[in-house]
Amino acid sequence: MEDVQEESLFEAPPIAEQERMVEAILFATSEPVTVAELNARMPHGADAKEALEHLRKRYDGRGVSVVKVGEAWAMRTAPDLGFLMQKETVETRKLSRAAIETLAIVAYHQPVTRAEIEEIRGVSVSRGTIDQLLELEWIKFGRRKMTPGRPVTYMVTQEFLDHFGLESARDLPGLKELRSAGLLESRPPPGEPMADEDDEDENQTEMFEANEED
Amino acid sequence: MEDVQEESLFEAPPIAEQERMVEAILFATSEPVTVAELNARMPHGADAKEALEHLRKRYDGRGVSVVKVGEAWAMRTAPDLGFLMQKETVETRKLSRAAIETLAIVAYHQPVTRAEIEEIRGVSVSRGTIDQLLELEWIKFGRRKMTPGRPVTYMVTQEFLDHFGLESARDLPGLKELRSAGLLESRPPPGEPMADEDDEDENQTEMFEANEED
Amino acid sequence: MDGDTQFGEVEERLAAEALIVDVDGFEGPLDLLLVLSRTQKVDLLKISVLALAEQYLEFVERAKTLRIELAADYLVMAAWLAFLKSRLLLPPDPEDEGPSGEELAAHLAFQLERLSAMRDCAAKLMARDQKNRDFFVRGIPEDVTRVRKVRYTATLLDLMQGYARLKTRDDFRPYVMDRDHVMTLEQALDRMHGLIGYAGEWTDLLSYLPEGWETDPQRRRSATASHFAASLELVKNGAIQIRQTDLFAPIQIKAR
Repeated sequence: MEDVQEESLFEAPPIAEQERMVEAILFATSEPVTVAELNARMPHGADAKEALEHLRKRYDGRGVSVVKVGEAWAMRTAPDLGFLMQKETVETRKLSRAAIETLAIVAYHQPVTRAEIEEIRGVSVSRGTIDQLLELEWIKFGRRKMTPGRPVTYMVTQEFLDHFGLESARDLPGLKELRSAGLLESRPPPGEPMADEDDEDENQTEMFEANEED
Repeated sequence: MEDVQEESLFEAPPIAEQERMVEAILFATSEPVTVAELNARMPHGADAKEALEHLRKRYDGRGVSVVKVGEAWAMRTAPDLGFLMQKETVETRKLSRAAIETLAIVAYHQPVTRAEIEEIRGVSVSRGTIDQLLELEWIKFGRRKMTPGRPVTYMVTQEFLDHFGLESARDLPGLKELRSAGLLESRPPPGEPMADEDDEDENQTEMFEANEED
Repeated sequence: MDGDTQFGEVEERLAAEALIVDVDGFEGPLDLLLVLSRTQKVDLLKISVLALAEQYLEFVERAKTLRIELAADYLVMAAWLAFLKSRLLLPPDPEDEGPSGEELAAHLAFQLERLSAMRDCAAKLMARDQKNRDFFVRGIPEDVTRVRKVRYTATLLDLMQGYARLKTRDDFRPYVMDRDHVMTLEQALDRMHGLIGYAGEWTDLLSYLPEGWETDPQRRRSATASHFAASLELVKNGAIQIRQTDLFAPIQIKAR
């Protein structure tokens, strides 16, 4: 392996060969692989990003496709062929309505605190609901909020994106409409100014803008 | 799902579509799939065998190939790309003092038993230390000693010589040289004869002569 | 026309009763308000919060007459909506501080709209193609062997220093000298193996000590200890029996 790397220090393999390599790596694993990891595994000088573009086109319309999952890439069967598959995998536990709604709120409002989730749903969120989503690896802890008590926030994970076939959180259905309708703002009840209002807006903007830069 | 099958009772999907189906099934199934199984899972009237042939040709020379495993079919990454399936993380660690001392004793006294190593080090040698050196392929088992219990002996390997840049174990500096190189700084307490120095050299000779017989 | 209205009222009442019976099915007052608001059959943006407040209060009243115990948060909401209703109906008091009834109503409408939107989103999310249901991952993943290469940094110098360290220690504490006064377990065992056949009777263990080891105290100690350990080993192997009749009495052995 080292030899290969040494050799190719001077010359990267042709792009067609790089495409084969990316194909093999993505094929071999069930988990999404980041471009950085691809580059690390491929010979020196290879450009996984470019090779990926070629590969993606090649698989366009095939039974298997190359999909982007957050910052990573994976191969997945085409959704229209799902009927051919034996559902060998254990069905995931049926999620409660509370869990599904909580998940949606985290996805659309991330990073979001538990108090904010409760504010939106109008009821308290049970520990079990959050735990279940954490266990499914659909949500994760984000950074703490800079408000009194420094509460933890929740965000969706790469596994969430992978599960729902999303390239990024930006691609959530209806996100734009919700934003323009002001429904993603954290609006404090009148007369109770929220200490973190500015911070909140900042966080939201930051997240989606940061995403948009990708 | 059923609808699709019902529909296709009358007309099989075009071969290109069948190829997609075979592709998706081979990709996602956890075991190689036989032609009979493929046909059973595909819409009525499909010809998995023909679709497989098309698919096989399509993947010819790609990073992934369609291979026959016994009577069944599967997809595998191309054998020449196997080197990509490794992720190497190099960690540099200093060999422990116990390991270095044990290694030194083996190098200077080979073939040497564990009991002898312990005698020289003055402390017991843990199984782990020996295992580590064996794993590093710096030491190997020599022939058993002709003493009661017929204990195994240890010797250094070619790998060891390569690593330390030695032609042979005989190139290891002797005790006198170590002393003149300032590596043995302590002088024996006056009046105590250094009984073991000559003895040492003798051992060395003996050891290497024995070695040469191998 | 009249009949229609009446029929509408009946329908509404039935619906309200159904709501009450189903009160456990609601996820709190906001959820209930959202369901009630749907009966207005208008866009949530144009909802009449006043009408909604009235509907809710009516609901709570009916629950009371039916002697249904409502959870505290339903009652808190009822109190708040009663307050909101009075604010909306009475002309604003210029002395009064705090938000106006319209502001409070707007916020409630916003909350309802937001909750409703999130529910739609949740439904849309769950309707998406899902992994291992609609699309699938690689069924035979190939292991990416994580080659953790530990590169050890031992050098020849380390090696020689290590050896030198050992040898230096020898210079200070020559083993050869020590060894003159030490009898190992193996040595004692070897000796006893040869002698044990002669011990048909109970014999003092100390009589087995080799010649020249009984007098020098250091040697005697070492030999006694190693012979004792060796005899235990032989007992374990079933070769001999061992006994000591009293504290500090001679230890005796006998072949089996």
